[in-house]
Amino acid sequence: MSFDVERVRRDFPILSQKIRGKDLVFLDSGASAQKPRAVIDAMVRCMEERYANVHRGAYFLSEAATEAYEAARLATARFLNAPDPRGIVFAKNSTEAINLVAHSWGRHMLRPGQAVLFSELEHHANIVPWHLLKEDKGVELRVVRVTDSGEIDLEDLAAKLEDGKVGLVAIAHMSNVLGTVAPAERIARMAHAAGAKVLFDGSQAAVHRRVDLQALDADFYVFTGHKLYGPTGIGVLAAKLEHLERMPPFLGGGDMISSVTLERSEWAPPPAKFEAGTPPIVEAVGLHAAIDYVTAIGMEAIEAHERHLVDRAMRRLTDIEGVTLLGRAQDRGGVFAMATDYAHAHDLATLLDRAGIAVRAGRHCAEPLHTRFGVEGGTVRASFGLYTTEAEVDYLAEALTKAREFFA
Amino acid sequence: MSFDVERVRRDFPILSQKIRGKDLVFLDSGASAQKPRAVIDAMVRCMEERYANVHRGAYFLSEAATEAYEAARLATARFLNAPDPRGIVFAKNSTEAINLVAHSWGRHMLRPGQAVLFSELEHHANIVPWHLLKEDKGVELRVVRVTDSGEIDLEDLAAKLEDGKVGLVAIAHMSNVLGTVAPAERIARMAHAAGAKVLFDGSQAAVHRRVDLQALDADFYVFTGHKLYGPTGIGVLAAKLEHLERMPPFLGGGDMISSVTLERSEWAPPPAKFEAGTPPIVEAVGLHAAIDYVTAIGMEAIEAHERHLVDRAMRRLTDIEGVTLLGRAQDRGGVFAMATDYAHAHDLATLLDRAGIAVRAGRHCAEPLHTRFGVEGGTVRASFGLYTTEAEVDYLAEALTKAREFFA
Amino acid sequence: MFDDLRDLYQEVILDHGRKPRNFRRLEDADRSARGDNPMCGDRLELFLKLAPDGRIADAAFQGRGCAISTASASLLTETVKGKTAAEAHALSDSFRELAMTGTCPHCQAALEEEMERLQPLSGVHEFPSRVKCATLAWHTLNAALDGAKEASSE
Amino acid sequence: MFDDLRDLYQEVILDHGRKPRNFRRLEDADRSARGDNPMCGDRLELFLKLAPDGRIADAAFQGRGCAISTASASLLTETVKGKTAAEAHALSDSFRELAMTGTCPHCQAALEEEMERLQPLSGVHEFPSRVKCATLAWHTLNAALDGAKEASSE
Ligand SMILES: Cc1ncc(COP(=O)(O)O)c(C=O)c1O
Ligand SMILES: Cc1ncc(COP(=O)(O)O)c(C=O)c1O
Repeated sequence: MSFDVERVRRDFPILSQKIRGKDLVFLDSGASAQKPRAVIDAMVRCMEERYANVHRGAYFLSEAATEAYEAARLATARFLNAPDPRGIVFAKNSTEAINLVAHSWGRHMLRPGQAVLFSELEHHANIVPWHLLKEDKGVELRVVRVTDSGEIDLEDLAAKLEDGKVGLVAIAHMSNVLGTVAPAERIARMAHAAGAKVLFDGSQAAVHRRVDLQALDADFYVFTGHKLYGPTGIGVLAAKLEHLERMPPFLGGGDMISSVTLERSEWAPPPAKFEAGTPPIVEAVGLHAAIDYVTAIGMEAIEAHERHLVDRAMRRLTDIEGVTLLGRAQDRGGVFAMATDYAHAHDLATLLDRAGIAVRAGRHCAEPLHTRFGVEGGTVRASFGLYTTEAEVDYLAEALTKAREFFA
Repeated sequence: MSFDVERVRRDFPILSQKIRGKDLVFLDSGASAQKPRAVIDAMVRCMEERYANVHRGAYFLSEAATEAYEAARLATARFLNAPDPRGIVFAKNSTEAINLVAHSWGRHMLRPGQAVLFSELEHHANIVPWHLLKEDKGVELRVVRVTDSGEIDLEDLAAKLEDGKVGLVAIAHMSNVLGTVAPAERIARMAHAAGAKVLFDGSQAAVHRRVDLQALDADFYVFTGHKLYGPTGIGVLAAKLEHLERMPPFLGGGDMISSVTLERSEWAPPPAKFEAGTPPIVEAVGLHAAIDYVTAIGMEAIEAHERHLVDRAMRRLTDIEGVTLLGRAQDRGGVFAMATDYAHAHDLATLLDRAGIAVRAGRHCAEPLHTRFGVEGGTVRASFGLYTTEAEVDYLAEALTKAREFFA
Repeated sequence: MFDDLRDLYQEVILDHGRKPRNFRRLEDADRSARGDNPMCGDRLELFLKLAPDGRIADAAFQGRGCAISTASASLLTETVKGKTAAEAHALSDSFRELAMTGTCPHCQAALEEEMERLQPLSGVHEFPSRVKCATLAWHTLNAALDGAKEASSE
Repeated sequence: MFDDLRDLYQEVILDHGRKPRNFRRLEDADRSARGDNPMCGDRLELFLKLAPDGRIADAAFQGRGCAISTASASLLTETVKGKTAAEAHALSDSFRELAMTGTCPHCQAALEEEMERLQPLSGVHEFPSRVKCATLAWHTLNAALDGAKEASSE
């Protein structure tokens, strides 16, 4: 199927909005993506025709809602080529999914003296939970270096795995700042060979590439609905069932127990054990629609389209005077963080906004990475989605050029 | 304003559905309520016109989304008459909100030797987190008895508070099984006089009554969006700011820190400290619309309408042969759990479903309460919403009578 | 009001639901397992007595549940008697297909008679939330045959 | 492309942003406070030297931030000199109203001249996410005057 970006854009109602009289050029999909009509409609239909709380309801609407909720789990498992749908846990976002692993697996399965290893390019969601774990349990934290080109330093990784003390390697499958795509299969093999489990933060990667959990052999993989053109309020933890079975629950409440007395509780099998309380029902339906949407277009077609955009951006954004790109990884996706010598990131973002361009300014929840690259003040980040066009990339380049004149 | 239930019903698209050819009689609002058009529309508009990730975005859509998200916080604070909007934390549901308190406040503010007290009528969401806390930290758990009429036994409460060792009293403001409304102000005074903090699980109460946190003087109050005619995926923890300020964070990630280095994190002030990761943006907008919706109708009008229904149900459901109502509290809302001598709850629910009646069968995430009342096998529960009619109550009574013949 | 429910609650189901057969402990059971459906609170314990040749000599159960799960357990104890473990497994698989789809086209001819007796439970396939009630006893049977102690029809 | 932004980025802002006045440590400061806007990473430290009569004898700042926050801090150090603590607080309140609403109808006549100087920053009120950039220094001023050590414009 050939990819027609103009047709795709018509699926997204918000893209036809004018912003302050200008066409919207939405280059902040890395923070959160826009929603196609199919997702919005699926959520509306759920609420207008098939809504009730799931599980335990022996009546039509509840059965229909339960079926829809569980169908979303199956679709998610297929989307990731997960070995078993019971390994798919719905959380509220990537952040909760990683915290779940830190709390439940980290607190109970890591032995004293073991370490958690992450990299310099991680999002705070894959740093702060480990800080909290360290405070609580005293595990060691090791940080893998990132090379000047923005890649995970595999030699450093090997060195830091060598003593066999690392219990978990937690790495972003794709950086939300540099765009770097990590060599995940290789990292998983290295981790496993050193006796460690591996968690990939796929919040960015799952949006842009086909993910194959069986090929990756990942112990834990997380992503978040709202970046995949789906709703807010839902994230995914995909885990090997054997881990989930051994892990104690994280949140306690309804639907995650098999029996409760006043004195004690017994846990339900996974995934229920990790889904306390009323789950994101409408959001699961929306996520399912989002998965169907990108699958119908084809992850390969999306990747190819974005590769074109990345190539063009690399050409157009690298020769603008006063603009410095962070990172130049070989394998990268459509995320570009830029520092300029003429304006603070915040001022530049405001300026671009006036031209209709939505970009993010700051440190993008990756403060250590900005420190690493000596840009504590932050960067302006443009990030692409499947609806991004070459014309938008060109327009951004033009605006960056003119911005220099403005501030001069 | 006079309350016109037929007009209200037209606001809920799903209520005009036929279920297996019968009019839908939805009596499971206690599990999750249906959504009015205003809520659905607000969510759609957010996704079609004003969507982006919140915070840090220096561009139009992100500013608009941030404003909408924070407006939802203000609306929630007003709805509860909370003393300070910074005490409003958005979680994913009530369950997460209570777990947040157990983890963050419970683990760090309770001193060794202190106890957590809850009652026999609690939902699992207000039991299991305390079991987990006990396992982790060894606090004592005390359980207040429920009288035969289904009320919190205040004498027992007084006795169990007497030694001053209780650090937290955690009680359902309204029972999801018996309908009992707890004398919350009185309980709060008793708790405070004994040196304890108080948490109310308002998951049911906030839907049916005006809640006034300042009058209650509650330390913590939780409710959940989907029962208040709002979306799934959002819940509320309303806490006194002084507690939130002292509590360590629960989930770690983006947006809840003020600075992160590779070695450590510093926390942002509340409520941000407790809202790690991308929050339920669209859901907050939907919750805001739900709050506006019930506020426009008027919580007093809703309460009065439901009081009529409760009175009628008490007359109609109490004289059906073979049907026993659980609980007869003086102050009660529209939740009726029934055991019958002629059918298992599950069979009865299936039967009622065929008549278009949606009720829940089981133990409604309140297993200890069912044990307390000797109905381990479960009950059938009918629960009302603002769209419930007297005719529906009558139809339920008729169906329960005919069901007896069916199984005879 | 409920006429079309006679498909699901056929007289034989109501009868077995009210007066379950073989509803007792087998004190000298060779195999037993507990089945649990946490979602609706149904629980049962299944007991098997094996003959020297390995066939099921006796089967019984105890527990609490709805009419469907009770009738299903009751019919199970009747139909598995005299079966080898392999036959019982095959019957269990066939029954679960029947409960989920309403038919069992690929079922072994050898089990035709037993499937005939279980036929009244086929109506459950139209009620997704009730399928687990019907299959709980059969999951428990598998667990007992395999030497496991617990089954869950979640 | 950006012409309508000249309202926000007036020449005086760009100028103070590029060449902030009083951009230094006051080693002998009587009061100082740190301001932090975690949402955008802006940080500054404000120093005040008080005269024997309690008036602000000197003001200076250091830190990093965008043009708006830098210009605002720079203009602050110029306008608070010679003010009593009460006057400085009043100026701070007035400025924050100006930044949030674009005008300050109730502002004290006595501060007219200072408000005039700060007027170029009023354009920020159209940019909700940037208001905090403009007010950070003023929050920090209040903190310094009140003897607190930190301020946050979150
Ligand atoms: C009294 C009570 N508490 C807590 C809950 C849990 O709410 P949620 O499932 O939205 O977390 C419920 C509803 O299920 C409830 O009725
Ligand atoms: C790499 C990465 N990890 C984690 C997250 C956190 O996702 P969420 O905010 O949905 O929890 C993000 C996005 O913010 C991200 O880009």
